[in-house]
Amino acid sequence: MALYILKRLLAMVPTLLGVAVLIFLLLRVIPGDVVEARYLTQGSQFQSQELMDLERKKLGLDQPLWKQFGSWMSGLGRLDFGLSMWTASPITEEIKLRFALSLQVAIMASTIATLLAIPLGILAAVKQDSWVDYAVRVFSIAGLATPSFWLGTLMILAMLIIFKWVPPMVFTPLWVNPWDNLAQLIWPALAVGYRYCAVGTRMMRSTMLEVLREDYIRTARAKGLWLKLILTRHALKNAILPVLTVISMEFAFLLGGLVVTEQVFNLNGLGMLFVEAISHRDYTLTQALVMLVATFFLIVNFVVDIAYAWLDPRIRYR
Amino acid sequence: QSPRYGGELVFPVPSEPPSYDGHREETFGLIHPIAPFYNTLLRVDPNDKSGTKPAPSLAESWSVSQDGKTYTFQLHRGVKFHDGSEMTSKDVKASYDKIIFPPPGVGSTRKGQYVVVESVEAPEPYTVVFRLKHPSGSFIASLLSPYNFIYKADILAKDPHWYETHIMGTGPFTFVEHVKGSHVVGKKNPNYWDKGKPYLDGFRAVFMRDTAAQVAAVRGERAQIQFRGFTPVARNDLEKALGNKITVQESPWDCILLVAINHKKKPFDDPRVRRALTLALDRYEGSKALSRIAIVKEVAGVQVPGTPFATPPDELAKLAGYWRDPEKSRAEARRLLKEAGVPEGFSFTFMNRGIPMPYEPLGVWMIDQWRKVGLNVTQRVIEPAAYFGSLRKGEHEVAMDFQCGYIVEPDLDMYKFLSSSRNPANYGYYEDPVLDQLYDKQSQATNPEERKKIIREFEKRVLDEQAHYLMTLQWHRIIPHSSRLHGWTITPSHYLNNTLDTVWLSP
Amino acid sequence: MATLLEVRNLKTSFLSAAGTVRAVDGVSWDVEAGETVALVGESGCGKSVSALSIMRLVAEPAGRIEGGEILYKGRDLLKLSEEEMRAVRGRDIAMIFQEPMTSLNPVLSIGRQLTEGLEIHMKMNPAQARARAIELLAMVGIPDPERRLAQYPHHFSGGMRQRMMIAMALACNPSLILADEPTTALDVTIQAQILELMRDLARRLGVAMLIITHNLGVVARYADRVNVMYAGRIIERARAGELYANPRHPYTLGLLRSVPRLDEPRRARLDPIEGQPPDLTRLPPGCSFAPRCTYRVERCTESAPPLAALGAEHCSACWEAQRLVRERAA
Amino acid sequence: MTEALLEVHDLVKHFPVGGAMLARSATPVRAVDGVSFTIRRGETLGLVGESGCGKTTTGRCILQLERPTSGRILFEGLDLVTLGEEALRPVRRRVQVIFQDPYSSLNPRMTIGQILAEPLKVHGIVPDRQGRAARVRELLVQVGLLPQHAGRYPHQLSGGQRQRVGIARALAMEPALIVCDEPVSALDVSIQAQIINLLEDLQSRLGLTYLFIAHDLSVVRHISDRVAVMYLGRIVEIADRKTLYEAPVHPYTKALLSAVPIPDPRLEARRERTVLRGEVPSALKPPSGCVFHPRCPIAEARCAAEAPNLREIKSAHWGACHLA
Amino acid sequence: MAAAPQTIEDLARAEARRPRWLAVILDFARQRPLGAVGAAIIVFMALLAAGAGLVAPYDPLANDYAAMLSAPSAAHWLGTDSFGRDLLSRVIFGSRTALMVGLGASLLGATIGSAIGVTSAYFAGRVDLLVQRVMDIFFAFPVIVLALAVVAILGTGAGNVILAIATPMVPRCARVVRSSALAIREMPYVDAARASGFGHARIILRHMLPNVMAPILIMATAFLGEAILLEASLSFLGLGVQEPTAAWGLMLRGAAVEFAESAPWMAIFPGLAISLAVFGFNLFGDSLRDALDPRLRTQ
Ligand SMILES: Nc1ncnc2c1ncn2[C@@H]1O[C@H](COP(=O)(O)OP(=O)(O)OP(=O)(O)O)[C@@H](O)[C@H]1O
Ligand SMILES: Nc1ncnc2c1ncn2[C@@H]1O[C@H](COP(=O)(O)OP(=O)(O)OP(=O)(O)O)[C@@H](O)[C@H]1O
Ligand SMILES: [Mg+2]
Ligand SMILES: [Mg+2]
Repeated sequence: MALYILKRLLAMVPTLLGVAVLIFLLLRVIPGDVVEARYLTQGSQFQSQELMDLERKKLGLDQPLWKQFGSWMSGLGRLDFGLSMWTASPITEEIKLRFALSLQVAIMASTIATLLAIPLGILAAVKQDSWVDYAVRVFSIAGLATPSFWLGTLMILAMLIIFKWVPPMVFTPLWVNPWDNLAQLIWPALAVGYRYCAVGTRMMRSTMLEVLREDYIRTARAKGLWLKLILTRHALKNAILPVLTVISMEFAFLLGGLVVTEQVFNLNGLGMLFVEAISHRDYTLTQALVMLVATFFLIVNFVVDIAYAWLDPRIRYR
Repeated sequence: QSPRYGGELVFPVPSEPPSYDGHREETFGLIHPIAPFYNTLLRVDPNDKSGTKPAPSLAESWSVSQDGKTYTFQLHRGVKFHDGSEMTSKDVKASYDKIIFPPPGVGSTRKGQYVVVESVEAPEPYTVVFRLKHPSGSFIASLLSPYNFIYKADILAKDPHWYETHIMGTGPFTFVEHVKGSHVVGKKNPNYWDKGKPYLDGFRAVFMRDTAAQVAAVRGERAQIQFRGFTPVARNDLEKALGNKITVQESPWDCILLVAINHKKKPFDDPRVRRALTLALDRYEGSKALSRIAIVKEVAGVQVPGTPFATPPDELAKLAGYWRDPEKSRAEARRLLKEAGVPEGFSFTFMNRGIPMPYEPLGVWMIDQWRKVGLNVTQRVIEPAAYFGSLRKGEHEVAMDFQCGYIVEPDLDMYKFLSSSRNPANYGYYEDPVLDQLYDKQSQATNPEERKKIIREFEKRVLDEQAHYLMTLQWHRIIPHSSRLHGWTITPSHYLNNTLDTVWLSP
Repeated sequence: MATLLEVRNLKTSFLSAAGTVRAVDGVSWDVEAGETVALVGESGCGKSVSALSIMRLVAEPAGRIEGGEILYKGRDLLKLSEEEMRAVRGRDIAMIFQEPMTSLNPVLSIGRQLTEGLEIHMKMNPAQARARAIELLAMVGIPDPERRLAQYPHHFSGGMRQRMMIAMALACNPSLILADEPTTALDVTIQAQILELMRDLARRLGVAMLIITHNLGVVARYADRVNVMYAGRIIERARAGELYANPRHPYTLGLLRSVPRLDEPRRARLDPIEGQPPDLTRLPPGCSFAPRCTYRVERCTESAPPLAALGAEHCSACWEAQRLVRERAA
Repeated sequence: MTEALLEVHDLVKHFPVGGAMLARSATPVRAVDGVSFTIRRGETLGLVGESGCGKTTTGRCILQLERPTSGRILFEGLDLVTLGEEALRPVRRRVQVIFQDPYSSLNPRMTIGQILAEPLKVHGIVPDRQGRAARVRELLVQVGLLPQHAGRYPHQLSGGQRQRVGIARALAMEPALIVCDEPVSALDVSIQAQIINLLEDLQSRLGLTYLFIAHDLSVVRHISDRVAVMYLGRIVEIADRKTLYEAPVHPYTKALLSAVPIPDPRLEARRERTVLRGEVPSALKPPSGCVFHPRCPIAEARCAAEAPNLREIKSAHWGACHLA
Repeated sequence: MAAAPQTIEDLARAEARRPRWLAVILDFARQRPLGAVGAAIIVFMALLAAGAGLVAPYDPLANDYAAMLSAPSAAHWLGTDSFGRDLLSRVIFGSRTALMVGLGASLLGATIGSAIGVTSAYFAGRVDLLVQRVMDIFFAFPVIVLALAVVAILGTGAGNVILAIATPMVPRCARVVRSSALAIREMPYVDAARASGFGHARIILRHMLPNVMAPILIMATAFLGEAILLEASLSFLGLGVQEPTAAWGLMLRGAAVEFAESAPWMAIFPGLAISLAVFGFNLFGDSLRDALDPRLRTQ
């Protein structure tokens, strides 16, 4: 088992390396660089090519690509993300608070979603083709169909106009002031949680339907077990795995993909930071963010695999 | 009403400062949260709505020599940096040397603005002397720049980049913290040299990208003001929701979207076609309609309406595209197009920048206007950061351009239109020596009336005869703020008047 | 011997896109206590559905038991409530399924799957149930049963899984086991092991058994009585010896003839039943075997022959049964 | 003696287990572990053995659907193992296959006509369209279907009919050898005989050679001229039909034969059974020595230590048992 | 001979009775009412898009400053936007953009994705391993960065939006198709094709691809809905289709928040249009999956 874990962790390295190469090249293909973004965008009357060249040199952007990549990699090797090209401050510092925020939203949304999705999905599967099933399906498909930025906007407006309530302006970490923190994050968590829940419910329903048709469920019924026991002990454990996958994939996605929701709810999360970093052509920050999200994605994947092995003995010993 | 002490001013800032070095950056994102920590040599009078009146700051007074080439400044005594050391002429010299004569390897954004300066000297601890190469009518205006923070000489000597990542000034507030992605906090500087100020206990600049959230913050009274400006819609909503708890200050805004017509692309090399483009715009109707939904309002020439050198409306109305009769104007546009051999329904691409306000509404408006003279325009929107890079490549046909200043001053405002050999930011890519001559002539004109005349000539050539560039509508700055906020006056620039020393909050 | 289970005129059908499938079309049979009865017939003729109908496990909502009675010790199972029926399943009547690979839950341990029935039906506590589980595994010949309890189905080979299924079926001392093709999926040598085991256990414990298969050889060795099914109906029933010696239905006859046999000299050619088994959604009127039957007369295509007694414990559903007997004797 | 059409020498096929990049090092599944036999032109070789003993893998190696780990496969004197995909193409016409599962061996998206015409077209056997249609009709009739069936899709046919189409497809290529991998196991008892008769008819008419893989010993006896018995990747006994069924030498063959139930209760009641102990071992860790020894009723100490070779016990009767 | 005549007759009869396309549709509608509702929404939307020029009461691009921000009325059923453009007309014309981007992106994504998936499954071994690793990289790569990068490199506009949306779909499609194709590859008919000496291209195109159409179709439908949503999100962020084109996401941009109080209709109707369209595609796609996926078949 330990060997398996080690192997899996090692297998992440080439993928991460691929991600690194991809983002590195991609950024260089995008027109413009951080110097242009800094000096050409403010509508000022004076421009100085000399200054821009100087800045490029300072940032090492005049170096050949392989050298730039090499120094980035050697930094990464030492777990040193370097400095942001835009603000010149350490990237870890840039990311810290935003990561905490995004992570918390992702955790809250997935908690809400999971708690709702599993019972709803089971219910719909067990009552297939009844009105309950239809209601759950319409609810979940509507969740997939509602743009979260629209839903979020409606939520904000409802609070503003009906309750005259405005969310706190800045993100307060949970440990500083739980109340402010929750007051700010619960809404975005709900707005994305709905869609998320819809994804989970659908998956739960369809895998449950599949599992309920399996031979071993028939065996369990032939043994005279109670329906509840069949569902919880025999079916759920088998059906939960794919649900786990989509839930965790969605979770990994939420971490860096909440751009629109963050925009609507005025959250300074990783998603907005992505947009900012790219629009500033802040290569180092964008690269670090991509690596962070990719690593997180792979780790979530890995955790899911471990969970699979834990839930499914067929995979356990390998 | 006499000022009241105390209270924390909270204001959203739509973007976060890239670094803390004012000499290097050029964004309100730096001014709004960072300016309160510093002083400049001179500043624009905080009570002057036109934003053009010089006022003392670190310099108590100044004098100009007869030949207009030597400026001598007397510094305030007893000014202390936040670290307790005293600020002297040495620091002013070091700061301006960094701006004008940066050491090798250190860049300066504004070097180009001070080419006229020959040297900066500090003959005595409280005297600074600027020597110019030749007299300049706009030199004092250039010292009003809100970016020219006075740094400490010792620090600069050790590390010219230190101020990019640190804050240490003489300003009315001292730096407390900057949480990345969240906010900057400043607290009252008890040893501020301008006795009795500041009134506030501190301020909190909160970074909020989303306009709606900024409006909501003011509306929910979590913030008292946003210094950049809100849309007319937001103003109306706020007034409706908050009634007399909100005060609105408005001013023309020293920013404008221009349209660069690439002279290197056919048929835009033909002045008739360019004139048709400007004739097609009904600016007066546009002003009425767009001022309801966008941050633009006045119909303007090359100077912000209402400022000393601006062309009066009636005279402006004589320029092509400013005629009061839109039908006549459009008919002329069609005629010119036909004459130039541009077919009906001719289509071209209009390049716009991917920023919603006010680029998008102006784009929509212009495309609609051009449609009315039989031009079929598709809009190509480029991501903001790549935008000017692509303008510099000159691949566009017609493109939105942008200019914004911290002070209304013809030298600064009209630089944009100089031949591309003189101005790399000329995205029309034309050479017009006549125009360049006119520019230089007005710059050296000492008599304001004469200067006005030359500017008028310049304006007619650039906007009408040659239609090198066309101007859209002047931006319009709208600041609805809490009625509790006092001691702050709107100016045409969102870079100005942000030291916050005069601002106070009533209960 | 007392009749343990009596099925009377059972009808089960399925709704499908192509129409109504009459999977079981009015069959009657019975099992006596301790006896082994076989249900043979080819694929799709309704054997499994018959067994599932008895357990009331026909896949709903597509499948429906449309009529008939299933009397278990005199009680009509079709009239029981779902909860009452649940109590019967596994306790009184147990079932062994064809696919040992898929019929065990892959994520639950062998022990868990064995003990849960005991805990529910026999109200045993976990320790008792565990002891009984060990005993059961030993009984079906799984070595080292204690260690095996903690293992999972995928650790078991096909034969062991089927033994595990048998152990599960035997757990609550049922009086009847329905074994639906218990060995079809297994290897020849393992098949023999399992069948011998089942026979021994049934004898030893006095459990009645319904063996469902399409293998006539298996039936010959293990069944007391045989029901032959064709297209949802029973077309012949007899004691095993009698059936093989004197088949009284052309289908049974054809079946016996068409398979090559090791005990007989190799024939130059096999004697197949020509034609295809019928489509259950569109059964011809009359005898469903008629289109393939060499004894066919006009009457066969008009009305379906009833299952009529032809002698002691021998019934056949053929209008021409007598002629068949005569011609075979000739 | 007629010439050998196919010679298999020391065929070995190992499958790596795991599959992930890093897991390659584990011990492989030894699906086929040194199999040799010969099939003469026009004869049928039956291959029996229990599930997982490597019958299918042997067949697939002959068809070059799997590339053997080692060994030689001589078809008409040509070693297929050495040939590249291009060079194999003409050979593929001559070696065809019929699969066990009639449901999945036909492409559900093609009509029967298309399925049968495709090889004719690709290999240029019948270049023109009309000619192909005629040939398809001919093939259909040959396997006992009607020409109209050409327009049908596989799902519109019954299992037996589909298996006939499978046979027709093999015939379309005019092969010399057909590998029949359990061609009747999935069919109903009453249909099996139809297909077996058809295969026999075709063989006598077209001079085909069959490798007939099955686990049903009675069927194998019926159709084969010679029979090979496989156990765990190896051939344990090979002989002509009569000898093998009447005088088997290998204990495994004996056990297999005794395990086959006979549809006659009276006989069954009298019959002695050799019920083997234990389970079929896994090809991942085959037992030492004679792979059959853990289940063998007559095994001795020697059997666990030393693997017996396949030797000619009597003339043309080969067995792999120390004690035979 | 073997095939008795009555079987053939049977088949002939069965063929004669085979349901025609109308019957198939009715059948689907009867068995899957939700799917039918979805299909109806899609058809309605397609008709609107096709006949937009005929149905729309106004020119969707015509600014009318006299009618700026007017509330729904008889003249403008859904009201007007901040340029006085008729919202109903813009919503109707917006369906064109939505369908075009949706269809374009899902076709592109599904085509490339399935080509990669099937080929990778067919060749298996090293090729498959390599393709999988590359797909892993794309999976781990944040979607938003991909989309941002595509737009930043190529600029905005419908064509590039299609590309931006299709790009992240490719690896997802490839993964799903690959897993189905792996099963298909093990099918004896593929072996039969290989044994018949057919070329790789023929086997992939004729024998494997048609048999993974079901998952591809299901996925393409799901993608369609998702693409419409993504298009709206990108437009909302200013990275999508550009003014003055009528597009739903674009109509929400700014308007959703800025005018939500003074002119709520501007935000409500395009939002509803998006939801309804995506809802329709998902309903239909779901039912399609139920209908096509034999494992989920109820009857
Ligand atoms: N869930 C179902 N839906 C529709 N038809 C069904 C269903 N289950 C069984 N059938 C049909 O009922 C008929 C009888 O099926 P059954 O499973 O009883 O056959 P069987 O005799 O057990 O065959 P086998 O030997 O293949 O197991 C078949 O024609 C089958 O198609
Ligand atoms: N592609 C493969 N990868 C790994 N192992 C394989 C593969 N194909 C076959 N095997 C293994 O090789 C061994 C022989 O398999 P094969 O299919 O040849 O057996 P068989 O005799 O045909 O069995 P059956 O009677 O079940 O068809 C088995 O243990 C099987 O698990
Ligand atoms: Mg069955
Ligand atoms: Mg096989």
